[in-house]
Amino acid sequence: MFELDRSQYPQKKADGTLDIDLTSGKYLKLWQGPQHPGITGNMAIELTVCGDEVVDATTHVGYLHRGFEKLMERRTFMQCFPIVCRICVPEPDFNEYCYAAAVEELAGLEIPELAHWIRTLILEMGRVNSYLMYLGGQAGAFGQGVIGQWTTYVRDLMLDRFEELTGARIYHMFIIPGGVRDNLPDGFAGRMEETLREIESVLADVDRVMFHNAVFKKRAVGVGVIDTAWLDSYGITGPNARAAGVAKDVRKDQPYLVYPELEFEAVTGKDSDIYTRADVRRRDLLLSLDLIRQILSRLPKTGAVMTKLPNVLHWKIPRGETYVRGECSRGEYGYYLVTDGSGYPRRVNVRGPSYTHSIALFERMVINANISDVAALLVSLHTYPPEIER
Amino acid sequence: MQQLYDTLTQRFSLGEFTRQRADLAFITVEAVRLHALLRHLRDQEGFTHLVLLTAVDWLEDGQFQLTYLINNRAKCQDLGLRVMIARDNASMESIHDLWAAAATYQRELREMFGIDFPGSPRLMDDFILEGWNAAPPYRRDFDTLEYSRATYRERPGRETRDPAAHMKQQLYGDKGDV
Amino acid sequence: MRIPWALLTLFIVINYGLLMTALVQKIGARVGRRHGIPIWQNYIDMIKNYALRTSITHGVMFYLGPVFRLSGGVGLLLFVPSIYGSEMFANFSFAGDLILALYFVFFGTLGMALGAAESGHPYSAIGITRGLSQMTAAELPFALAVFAVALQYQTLSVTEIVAAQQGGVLHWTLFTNPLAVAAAMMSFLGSMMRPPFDVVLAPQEIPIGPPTEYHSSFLAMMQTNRALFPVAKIVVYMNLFFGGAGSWPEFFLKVFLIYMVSAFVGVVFPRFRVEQSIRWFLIWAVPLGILAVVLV
Amino acid sequence: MKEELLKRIVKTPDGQEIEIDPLRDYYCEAGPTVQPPAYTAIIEKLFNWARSESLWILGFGTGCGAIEMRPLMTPRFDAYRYGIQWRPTPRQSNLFVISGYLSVKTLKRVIRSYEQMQGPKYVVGLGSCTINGGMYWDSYNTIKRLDDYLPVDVYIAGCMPRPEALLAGFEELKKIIRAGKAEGANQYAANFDWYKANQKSVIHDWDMPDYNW
Amino acid sequence: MSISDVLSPFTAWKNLFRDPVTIKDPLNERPGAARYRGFHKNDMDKCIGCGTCETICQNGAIDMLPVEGIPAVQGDSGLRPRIDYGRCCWCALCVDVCMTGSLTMSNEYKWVESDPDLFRFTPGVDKKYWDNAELGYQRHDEKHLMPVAREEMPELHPEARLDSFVEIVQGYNIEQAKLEADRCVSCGLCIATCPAHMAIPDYIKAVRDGDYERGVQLLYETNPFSQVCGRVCTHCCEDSCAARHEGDPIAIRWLKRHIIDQVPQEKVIELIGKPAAPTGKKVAIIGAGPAGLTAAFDLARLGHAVTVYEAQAAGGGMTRYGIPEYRLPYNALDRDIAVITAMGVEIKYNQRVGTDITMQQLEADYDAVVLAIGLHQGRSTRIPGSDHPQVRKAVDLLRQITAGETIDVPKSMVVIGGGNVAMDIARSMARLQLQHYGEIRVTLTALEDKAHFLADPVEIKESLEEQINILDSRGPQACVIDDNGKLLGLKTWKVLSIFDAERRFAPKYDPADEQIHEGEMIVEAIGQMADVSLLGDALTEKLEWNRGRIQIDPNGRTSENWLWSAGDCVKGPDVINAVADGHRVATSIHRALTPQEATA
Repeated sequence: MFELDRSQYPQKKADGTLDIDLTSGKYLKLWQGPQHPGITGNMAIELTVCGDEVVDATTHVGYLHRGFEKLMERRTFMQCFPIVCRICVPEPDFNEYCYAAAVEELAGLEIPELAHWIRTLILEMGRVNSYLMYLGGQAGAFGQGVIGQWTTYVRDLMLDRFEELTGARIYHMFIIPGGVRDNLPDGFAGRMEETLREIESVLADVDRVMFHNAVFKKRAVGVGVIDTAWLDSYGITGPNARAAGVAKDVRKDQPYLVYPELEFEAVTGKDSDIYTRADVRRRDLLLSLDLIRQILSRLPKTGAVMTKLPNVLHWKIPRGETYVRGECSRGEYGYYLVTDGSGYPRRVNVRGPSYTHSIALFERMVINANISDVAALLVSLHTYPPEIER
Repeated sequence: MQQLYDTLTQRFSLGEFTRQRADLAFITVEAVRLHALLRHLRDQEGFTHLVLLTAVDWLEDGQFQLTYLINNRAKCQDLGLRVMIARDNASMESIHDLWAAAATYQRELREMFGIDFPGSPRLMDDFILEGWNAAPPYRRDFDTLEYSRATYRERPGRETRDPAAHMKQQLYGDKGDV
Repeated sequence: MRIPWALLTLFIVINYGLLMTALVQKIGARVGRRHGIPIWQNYIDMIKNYALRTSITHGVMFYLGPVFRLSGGVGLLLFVPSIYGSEMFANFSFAGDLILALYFVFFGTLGMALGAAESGHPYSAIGITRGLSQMTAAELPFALAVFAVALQYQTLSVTEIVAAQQGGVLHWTLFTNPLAVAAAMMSFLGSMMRPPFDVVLAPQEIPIGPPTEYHSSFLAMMQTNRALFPVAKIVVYMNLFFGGAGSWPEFFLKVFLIYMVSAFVGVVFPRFRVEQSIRWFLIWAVPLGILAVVLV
Repeated sequence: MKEELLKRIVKTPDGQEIEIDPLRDYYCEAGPTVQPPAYTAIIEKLFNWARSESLWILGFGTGCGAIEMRPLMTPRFDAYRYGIQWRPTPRQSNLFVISGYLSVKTLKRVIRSYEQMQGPKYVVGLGSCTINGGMYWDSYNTIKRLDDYLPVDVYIAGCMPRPEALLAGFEELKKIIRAGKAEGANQYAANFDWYKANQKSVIHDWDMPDYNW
Repeated sequence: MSISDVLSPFTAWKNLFRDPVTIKDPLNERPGAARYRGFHKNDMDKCIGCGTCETICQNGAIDMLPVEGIPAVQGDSGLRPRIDYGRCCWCALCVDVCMTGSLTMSNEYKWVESDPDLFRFTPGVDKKYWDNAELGYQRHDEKHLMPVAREEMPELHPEARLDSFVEIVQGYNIEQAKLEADRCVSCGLCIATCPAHMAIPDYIKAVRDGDYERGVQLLYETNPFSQVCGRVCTHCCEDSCAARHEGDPIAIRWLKRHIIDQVPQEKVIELIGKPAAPTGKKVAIIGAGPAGLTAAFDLARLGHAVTVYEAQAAGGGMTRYGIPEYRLPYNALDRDIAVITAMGVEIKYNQRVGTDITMQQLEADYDAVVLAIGLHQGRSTRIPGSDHPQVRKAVDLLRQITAGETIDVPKSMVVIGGGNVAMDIARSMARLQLQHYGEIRVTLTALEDKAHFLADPVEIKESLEEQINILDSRGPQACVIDDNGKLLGLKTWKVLSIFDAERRFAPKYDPADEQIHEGEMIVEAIGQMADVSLLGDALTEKLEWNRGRIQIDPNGRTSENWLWSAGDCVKGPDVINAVADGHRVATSIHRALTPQEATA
């Protein structure tokens, strides 16, 4: 009698409004967010519920809109570099990488080999951070706070590594157009290894306490299924697609940086529910740890980390357009950059995976869900609002 | 990519072809042909993933460039379709029937550039902005600094000097005319 | 003379409750590998909340919600004996107090429902519906266990039930009627507002249930109750199933241990959805309770 | 203003016609009043001490700085031991941490949340953005000076400030509270018109009543 | 789902018995990482106030403000960056771009205030607790956000240039010039340093943009001698260039030359435009050197009728008769002069004032007279034997070479002096020696040690390349003359110090270290002076003098209100100073001739 009944799916009128009588007293309008612990970041969901069941959802974004794409149009190519990382707070490095790569491509810069390796290292470290944050959030959305305590702790350890490598905790501003800002500090690999071990031991605990947990399974298995038919229609990428059995992984599909030289397989699952998505991310996290080890053991010890730049104060890039993508922890992250020969970008468009996941897809999949599951569903898509609205 | 372009030109009349990388190319397309071409690319050529849809404001030319970037995962190819539309009363055919996610992009374009996509769901709802009553902010003729100065107060007390002028004044301020 | 002594009991229990809940929070924090709040934090929070300068009310019922809640806790405590064999701390225990206790366990939630509903906040309303339905399901096995115990000892007086358990650990209901205790302890988990049965207050899933609109002194009153009520409830459990307490140290120890049961489970599990927890009670706890009743 | 917030006549099932003014019906419109310390100095001191040692932060991550709040509340920094904790509802919180820039859309929600908090209440501004616009100084969608719209007790420099800096900020706030100088709520009440005028000058879509607790 | 799924979560409780990982005292125990980008520091001794940090800052967080106790001097604007932490985002681009490496970051990160206005501060001036923090973000030496090395200038090799007076410096091609111009950060420190205040960053920008016509216009706004200054300017601008601190200064001089080289002369004249309508006023200028011609150019453009009296057969003054052709080809000079004459300036060559025409006549015929006679008389060392006919003055020799007179080239010679003129004469004579005898035997002696030579380093370098034997710290004592009156060489002592404690010129020698440098000719190149005999006794008497020079007011006007004086003869030898002087007197004269405008 508690099974989900998808036949209740309410029809919509041609103009997109619900074909139900909201004043009938049967329905309740409910806002989750922007001030709400069950929301990642600062966004809002407007739910129409009938009993415990959601019949319609509208996501409201824009609370974090700063107009990056506009601001970049009045900043020189180098001046854009510090602001791009702010587009996605928990995993800022992809912005830096995609932007730098796009600029380098259009400006015709070749960056040194070592910089490629360090960039890959940074990106994988960022992925670890992002996934650790996610695991805590996913367990937290079900009320299991202790996982978040552990993962945030090891994430802090990773932030320490970030700090000693890049000089900052959150906004690293390290992948600069032309290379990276610095080489690894002395003894970095050793300290990283310690951190990786600590993360692994915590992940083993997480495995026992979260993934082998009867209640967690009860909540997560079979809930929030993404239909494989939706993948293309809603532009689903990354772990959300991989959990549905489609091995979409830019690192494999269109390898960039030094990924062609690293050994790994894309992690996939098949059930496409909350549990599988969490599990895919957990395994992807383990894969990232492995990749970090591979990188640290193989990266060149010395060499230039930056290519020679023209004077960045009046750096002009000839007219052109390009799109550079990478696989971030949430899916395909990309920068579409148009230049017009001036010292400023003509247009930058940031394609964050959350853009499609948390609006079109989420609104679709939350229908007929239980209100209690809404937060967990949103978290399971692993979306970061700032990259939606930029 | 060249091969794809050649096969496409047999069926559609296409504009300029730009090969950016081995796996990325841009093709200029007329607005009226876009929908059919996209459908063909999606259904026949394997470009099933809509990567992004965005606009570029070529203010000088009085045109918006709409870029539809689509991806063929099997072949690892990206294709950008450029559509130039007039800037005044800009309007374009909606593609939300091809990709549900496109509706979101179209909402953003409507809000940020003022481009209309008749028929696209919830197009007129506030998307990112709220209570916005100035020009669409992503248009090139909207000056964000000026708007910001006029709207949000700054903390007073800032001043700066130009090193060159300051030096001239300090070193030669009362001596000579030059 | 009973009244001053009862008030003393109340005073001891409230303070103990404040310290113990903080201690258990600290223990839970340890699992999360941190220190947690200072042990006196609850006092500060309460003073702070009483000291807020503004508060708003949504009407009389809103006001009365925490009052009801608190009187539920006070009533529960005062009508069952705290210390067995002590004239001073027997409170207002009387022959039929078991029934009254059952009533008081439910009373607070009902009061809360009325008060929170008055606030007009949809989250409160959702929390209330969840709370009442889960509470009902959780109370069922407890009621069954109580029946079983009452049948077993042929009395409805808590004092007599405690008396019947004296004379060694093995005389406790825990060992004489394990099925009833198992059913009751399941219910206990369900009523302690800890995972996996805390969807009522779940901050992530709907913040934060009934107390959404409560603040300042209303909230402080509820905090008082939050310190008092679990202890009072545990006193009932202790008396019914764990042989009662002969002295304050024994009382403190037993209450702490029984309270820890809920923490022990709560810290490591996520929470059930409300219908899942109801189903859990119906499938696991209720049959046990029925079995206990039947077997007695 | 949204349609559902406009005044309208509704016909009840029994045929009665009643006028509904959602803004008046849903919110209380009475403005805030200055609430001076009500007790003798020594009690007020005790209260201030309790207030300082029990900082309940509203769990509203308004901007990027929110990401450093999580380490703050977890094992590494464990702010709980300083009497700091998160509350999910503004009603129960008395500290509002504005974690960075505020877009106009968020500012509106922030004001609502702030007004729902019970006094005395405190505001901490995190990072450059709250001081003078930060790196979004030329953005069309973010405010520059937080103190134009809300009374701010403490600012913490950084972009974004580290958890340690946050803790230092909270320690500073505690000192201010203990000294009895954290009277932001009263400042807001005393200069209510000024704050409202500032708020309304940037929030074009003003569909709230003037005070909405 | 199995029983283990119920039990395994309880393993979490093992943490109960582990120590918490919490940092005990996070407020004091946690320094930022060694590279942490914390609060700013600024080394006041290194900072030059160029404002590049302000330019790069995308947040508008940095203001350049004057600081008490730090005056503006050449190469230091006296401004210091003031940072608004209500804007900063700690990206450290300002540190990366800092031209001197003075701006760094500490690893401190805690700053809490109640008053938001306190977050503006001037690092290095306002004392902060992190000023002495050792760790923190610092830019690596090799990591610059712009090229630091100067684009190499194509030059003739010593072998290729030594036997002729062909110009050594070839000039940049367009690509090289663009790359060099690209290095400029447009700070403008050079502008005030340049006596003529040329719009240097602007014309460098014109090079970057390839807009040479605009470049020419900018040049002519402040300097009609672009060809000359593009080659032989003393370029004090480059000495104050911000880029010189962590790399080579921008080749400002070469870029100027590049601009003027790119535009044909007719186009230049067209770009400058026509002079103003005639005013009917007449101005006479004595001396067609840079100062005189600059004044002439300015006055002509203002519509005055200008006549220039030049004693020599060609214009250019010292730039023609003092600078060898391999440094400044005559046709370049001719081009500059042609542009000036195209403005309507009349130059009367071979008209020596004092002999061909008197000052009194000029005073009577013209509304104003400018005395710009330069320094054409060489100074003498006055050592024993310096009156020997084979002891010559460098300026005289150079003038003779330019004029094409045949000179008796000695097989070996000694040059006294360490300045540019000494180098010029040494190198010119070396060329002649090579042409005549196939070998070079030139010795150059100077009082200063090599590090303090007055000549440009590049001159010294090239002289050495050209086989000039340079001896430093040698004080000339006597010209050695044999009994037949034949000059044998120069006797020098080692110099111990040049100045006394009060910085007065009082050389001390070590007589023990005596050398005799062989030479059939000795050339004195230790300075020049003006030949003021043309003034006539009456005028000389009337004028006010200041230590051997005519006393002038800041605008170049002498005590006689019809007479102005400009250029080397009042300011000492320097082309760009002469140009600046020319502008100054022109403005002053114009004001004097049109009084109603002056009051307006």
